[in-house]
Amino acid sequence: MNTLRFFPQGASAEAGHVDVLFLALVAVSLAFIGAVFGGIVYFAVKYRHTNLGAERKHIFEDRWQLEVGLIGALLVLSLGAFTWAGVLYIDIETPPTGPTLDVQGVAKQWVWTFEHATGAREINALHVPVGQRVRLVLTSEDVIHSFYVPAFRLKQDVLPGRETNVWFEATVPGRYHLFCAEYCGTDHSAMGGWVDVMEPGDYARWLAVGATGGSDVGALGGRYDQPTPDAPAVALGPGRREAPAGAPRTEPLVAEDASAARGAALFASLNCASCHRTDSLALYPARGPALVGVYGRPVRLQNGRTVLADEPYLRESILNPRARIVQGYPPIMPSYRDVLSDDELSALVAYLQSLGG
Amino acid sequence: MTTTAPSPFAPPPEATRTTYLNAGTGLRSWLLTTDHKRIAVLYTLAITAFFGLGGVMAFLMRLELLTPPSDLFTIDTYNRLFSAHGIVMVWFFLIPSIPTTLGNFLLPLMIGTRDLAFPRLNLLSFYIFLVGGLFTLAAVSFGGIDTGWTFYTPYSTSFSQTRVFLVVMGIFVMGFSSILTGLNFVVTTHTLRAPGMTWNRLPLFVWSLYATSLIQILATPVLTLTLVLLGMERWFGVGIFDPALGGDPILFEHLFWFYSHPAVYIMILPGLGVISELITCFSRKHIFGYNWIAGSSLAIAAFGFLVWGHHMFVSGQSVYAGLVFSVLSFVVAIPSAIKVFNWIATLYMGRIYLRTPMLYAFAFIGLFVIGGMTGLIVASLAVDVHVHDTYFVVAHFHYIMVGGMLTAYLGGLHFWWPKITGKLYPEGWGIAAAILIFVGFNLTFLPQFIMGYLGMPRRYGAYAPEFQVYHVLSTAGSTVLGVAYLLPLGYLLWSLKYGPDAGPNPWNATGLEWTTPSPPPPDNFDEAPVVRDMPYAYHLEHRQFMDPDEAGALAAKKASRSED
Amino acid sequence: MPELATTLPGRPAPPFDSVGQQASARRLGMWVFLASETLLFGAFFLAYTVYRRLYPEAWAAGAQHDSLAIGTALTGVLLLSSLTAALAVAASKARAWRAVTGLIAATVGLGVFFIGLKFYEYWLHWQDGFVPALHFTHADPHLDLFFVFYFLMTLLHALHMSIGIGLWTLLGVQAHRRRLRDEAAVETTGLYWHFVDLVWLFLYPLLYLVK
Amino acid sequence: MHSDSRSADPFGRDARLRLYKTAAALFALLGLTVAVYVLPVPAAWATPAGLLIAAAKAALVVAVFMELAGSSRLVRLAAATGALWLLILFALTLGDYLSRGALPAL
Ligand code: HEA
Ligand code: HEA
Ligand code: HEC
Ligand code: CUA
Ligand SMILES: [Cu+2]
Repeated sequence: MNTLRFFPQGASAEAGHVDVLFLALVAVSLAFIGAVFGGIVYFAVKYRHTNLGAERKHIFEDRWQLEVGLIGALLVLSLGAFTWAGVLYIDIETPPTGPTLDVQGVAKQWVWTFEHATGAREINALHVPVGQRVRLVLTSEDVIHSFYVPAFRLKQDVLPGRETNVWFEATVPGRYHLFCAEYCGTDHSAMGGWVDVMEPGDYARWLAVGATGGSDVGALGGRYDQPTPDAPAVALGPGRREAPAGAPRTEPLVAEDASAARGAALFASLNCASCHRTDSLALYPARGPALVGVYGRPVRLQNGRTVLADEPYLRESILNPRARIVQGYPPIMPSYRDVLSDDELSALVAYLQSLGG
Repeated sequence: MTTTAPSPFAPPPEATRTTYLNAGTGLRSWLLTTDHKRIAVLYTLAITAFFGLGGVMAFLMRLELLTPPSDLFTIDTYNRLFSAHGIVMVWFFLIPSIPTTLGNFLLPLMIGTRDLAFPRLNLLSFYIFLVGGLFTLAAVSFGGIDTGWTFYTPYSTSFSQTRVFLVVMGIFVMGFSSILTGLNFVVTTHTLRAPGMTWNRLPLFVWSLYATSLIQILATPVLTLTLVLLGMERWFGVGIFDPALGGDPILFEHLFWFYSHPAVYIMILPGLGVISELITCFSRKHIFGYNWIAGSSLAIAAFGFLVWGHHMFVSGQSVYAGLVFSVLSFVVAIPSAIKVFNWIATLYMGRIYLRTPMLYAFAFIGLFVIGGMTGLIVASLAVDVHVHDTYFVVAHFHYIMVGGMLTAYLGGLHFWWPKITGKLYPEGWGIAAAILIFVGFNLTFLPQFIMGYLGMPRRYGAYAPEFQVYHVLSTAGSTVLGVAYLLPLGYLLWSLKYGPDAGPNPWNATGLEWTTPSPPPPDNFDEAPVVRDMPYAYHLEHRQFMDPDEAGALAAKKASRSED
Repeated sequence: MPELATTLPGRPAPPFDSVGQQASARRLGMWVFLASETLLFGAFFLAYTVYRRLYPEAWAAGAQHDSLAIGTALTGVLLLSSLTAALAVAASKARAWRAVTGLIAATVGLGVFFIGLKFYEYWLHWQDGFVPALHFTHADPHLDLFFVFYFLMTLLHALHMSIGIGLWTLLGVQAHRRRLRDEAAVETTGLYWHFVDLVWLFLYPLLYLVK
Repeated sequence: MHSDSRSADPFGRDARLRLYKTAAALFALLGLTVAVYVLPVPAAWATPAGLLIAAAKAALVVAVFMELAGSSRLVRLAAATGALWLLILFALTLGDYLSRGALPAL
């Protein structure tokens, strides 16, 4: 199934340029490496101490002209390589002049979410039309991630608290790896998916029908097995954001099971515990309030009011944490709106309810 | 093998001399010693242990990476493994490696003095190092750390649930050891040179230690401060680097790499110095371009401070800064190129002896050039956008750090082993191990270049199946490598008991350290040395032959030639 | 005073051949150490600069909670202690041990006063509720950041001061007993003390004089 | 090698006077700092002026109290290196911030 590759596929306008530069650098490097290895082996044989016949008219003092000449030559060569690479880099980093297709991207621990101009959203998958300049507006909700598509020879760190743009133009339809390239915690190696480069017509159809694509929520498994095209795909259609909270969605992500046990598993896999302690042994203060016994407890808010931590409050805290901030804590909890299905949310809340109290 | 014919180079039979080894007995005399030679031995034991630890972790990682899913360990365990591997190898093995062992042992001997300028400070450095190391070990054992050796924020400050604080404290403590050692070396080199040991007669190894020390003194405090801020942020939940609280993670990257790029030159310069010594000795020829090699060490130390941003080309740093850091990275490569050129020129018309240390020197040059040239490839902006944080980078730095520095360390250890212990190691085993290490090394890390360019990201405990072939090759290689590293451990220990006596100067080498008996007396020299010659006068007639056997064989050969 | 510096009495410690050589090694060692310290504090100043320029309002607001009077008094105390330290060094070179003892005592006294005043100021901030980690409400993270820098920078400085006070005390006792084990130590401690003073000279405008 | 180029008694009248004068200058500069701060100068100047005066004070401390002026070349080199490296740290880091517009220009 996997043909052995020595060289990656290229599927963007820049890929070819980067490859040519890379191969040129490799060639120069090989020349130097060859010269050095060759020189060592040749001299080691020729001037081996047992080889008495070799001429050894010792030269003790080197000439500065030799060293300066070497420095000069290497400087010229280096500046050449630098200039080539620099120009290409500027090319990659400069915003294109023409119109672009804009896609918003949000990275959070171990999930990529993309939102198209139409409002279509997808998780761990990105659909783009071929031959069109795409601008990705990227941000992170927690730590630093890095958007990496090897076939595009494109990588960009995605930082929390700021927007970062990247541009690319896909040239070959197909399905390519999307990786997270900056270490971001437990499931860093699972934080990936696929970029689908489609013919413009297909792309338009895909947008209209209700996007099909990414099949799983990052942490929950199956990341590198390429889904067969006709595998049941998940609809995260346009306008999901507008769906009233609590309204049942047509295609749930996972089979229905709202037990607290499943909530506990989610709590672990979504790494809630990175902020919320469920024990009191940690060495350092937690970043978020302890959730043991939170259900049914009055909670003092930042604005001085007090609310009862009932079920709607817990739901809101998870979906829209900034709506009501607990006193004494920074507003850093990310929203899980785009990550959790309703069932998963219910499971989480059930789990929280089950935590003592 | 060698019939013990009296050799002109063997020491005269003597009543048991007082050496630094037998000058005092008992644990106390070792643990409270201020003798730089004994402290060097203590360091050697400590860093060997740390290397073994880091190596075992590397091997476990390689086993995990045999198959695409994370099946041998959980992904959390894998993350802890590579973090601990990087941290232990960088701070507790490679940075102290040559300076604190060979450097500590040889610096006073080479410049002809009794000890370092501040002997008690030297012992203190060792204990600081040990405390830092044990701290880190404890943290790694109880919970571990999963941030990678780079501690990028806000992951390390706000998200990781592991023992970040303890590990950071360990490295913080170790940093003082590094600074104090550097300070001690600099002051020693300036104030304690023997009469006649002018700067242009200084051994090149001393030059490289001097340059290394400058980096340790000027870069480490920035790491110290950065780790303090990180620890404070983590402990107190204040937002120095966390954007959620107004902090700036890119500032962390700047501060971290301001230290950590120069630190990679802490990790290579001493090795470059060792190689300069080995090449000239086993070519029996004066080193080519002494001034240039000495000067290039200083140039690397200075320019090395100007390129740190090449680790941040895709971090969100400005494009202009990227350009500046990239061009300077090319410039900093030139002093390294000068060294390589002068070494090769030294071989030219030499009289080359392929002894174990020389094999290591050759391996070093080759692997360092591969690592260095790929360093230039990753310094090329547009290419780095693709290969940053892939196995291409992993291969780059293992070529330099393992293929380069570790090889230089082994080469130096073999070269000075007779001086340190007074015993000869078995040459045949030495050559076999050197070759095996070279083969195993390349098998381990060459495939990583290919999969890196294919797009295999680093710090992945689970990966896409198409990369598996290369991972399997790499793991196979690391098995060979692991076995190969055990060989020197075995035969060097063996030689302590069974090795033949070395005599003061088994290589007939130049340099003050060879003028005193092996192992040296506690005060290094029986008579205060005075230097009258140029360094590396291997061209002089009396430096020509390495040992009597060889002299005899050559004479016979010559004779038989002239006959026909 | 006949022969000085060149022929200090006493014997050099092991690796050195003469006391003069030893003294110049000490001096060089301390300066090299201070170069290292420059980078330690320098990195802190760099971080300060970045956040200050990012959040100038928060900085101005934060500095309003500092007392100009206390800041200036602290600076004055330190300058005075620098003078006494410099005099102590000069006196030690002249081997005027009585004067050395007195001047070191003055230096220690001023140093302790500085720390005391500093902690009084911390106490004021504590009352106002600005202590990082204890009081932060996260209502204004940028203001919090100012106080993080304020506290950490002054604490790091105070830590250095305390080490200096410790060293002086040791030397003072030895000088009092006329049994100074290492006379060059007065000079190197003086260098260290002046450097710590110098750091404060920059902290003062950066933490107190912000508008 | 030794820094006793400055003749005579290190704790004599002249030597002490020199230190007193330096201290006086330092206090004068401290007064100037406060004056600049409380007088109605533009707010933007307050810190730069404060820093400038601090630099002057630091120069005095280093040159006289720390005796850099009369020290060996080597010692002066060590001091200069510290300062130069600090400059590198600042220049290249702030260069990044300023050139991507992440900080308001100075
Ligand atoms: C001992 C350690 C060591 C050394 C000496 C070097 C040396 C160099 N390194 Fe390397 N590097 C690391 C250890 C080291 N590196 C580590 C650990 C990382 C990863 C950190 C992490 O993210 O975890 C890294 C990462 C790294 C990166 C970032 C990659 C990325 O993350 O995207 C870059 C980019 O420029 C780089 C460049 C260089 C360069 C230009 C040199 C140069 O100094 C090399 C100079 C040598 C030569 C060039 C060879 C000899 C010359 C010739 C034979 C003549 C030909 C020369 C010319 C044409 C000029 N290194
Ligand atoms: C000095 C530095 C050094 C050294 C020597 C090594 C040595 C090795 N390293 Fe390491 N490595 C790093 C520094 C180093 N590494 C760093 C800095 C990172 C980055 C970490 C990060 O991302 O944060 C890294 C990351 C790294 C990775 C990437 C992990 C990832 O990104 O997912 C891999 C993968 O193959 C690897 C492999 C190896 C191997 C196979 C060796 C082999 O050479 C090891 C061979 C040795 C042995 C197998 C041990 C043999 C000896 C014994 C068994 C005897 C033991 C007993 C006693 C002596 C008491 N290393
Ligand atoms: C980045 C850190 C972070 C993560 C990850 C995080 N939280 Fe939070 N959470 C917070 C903080 C900080 C608060 C308090 C401030 C607020 O109300 O937003 C909070 C508040 C809450 C509250 C309200 C608690 C109370 O006492 O009123 C609930 C419920 C909650 N989180 C659940 C979760 C769940 C479930 C997850 C995982 C799916 C999660 N959190 C992940 C930081 C986090
Ligand atoms: Cu997200 Cu790595
Ligand atoms: Cu680097």
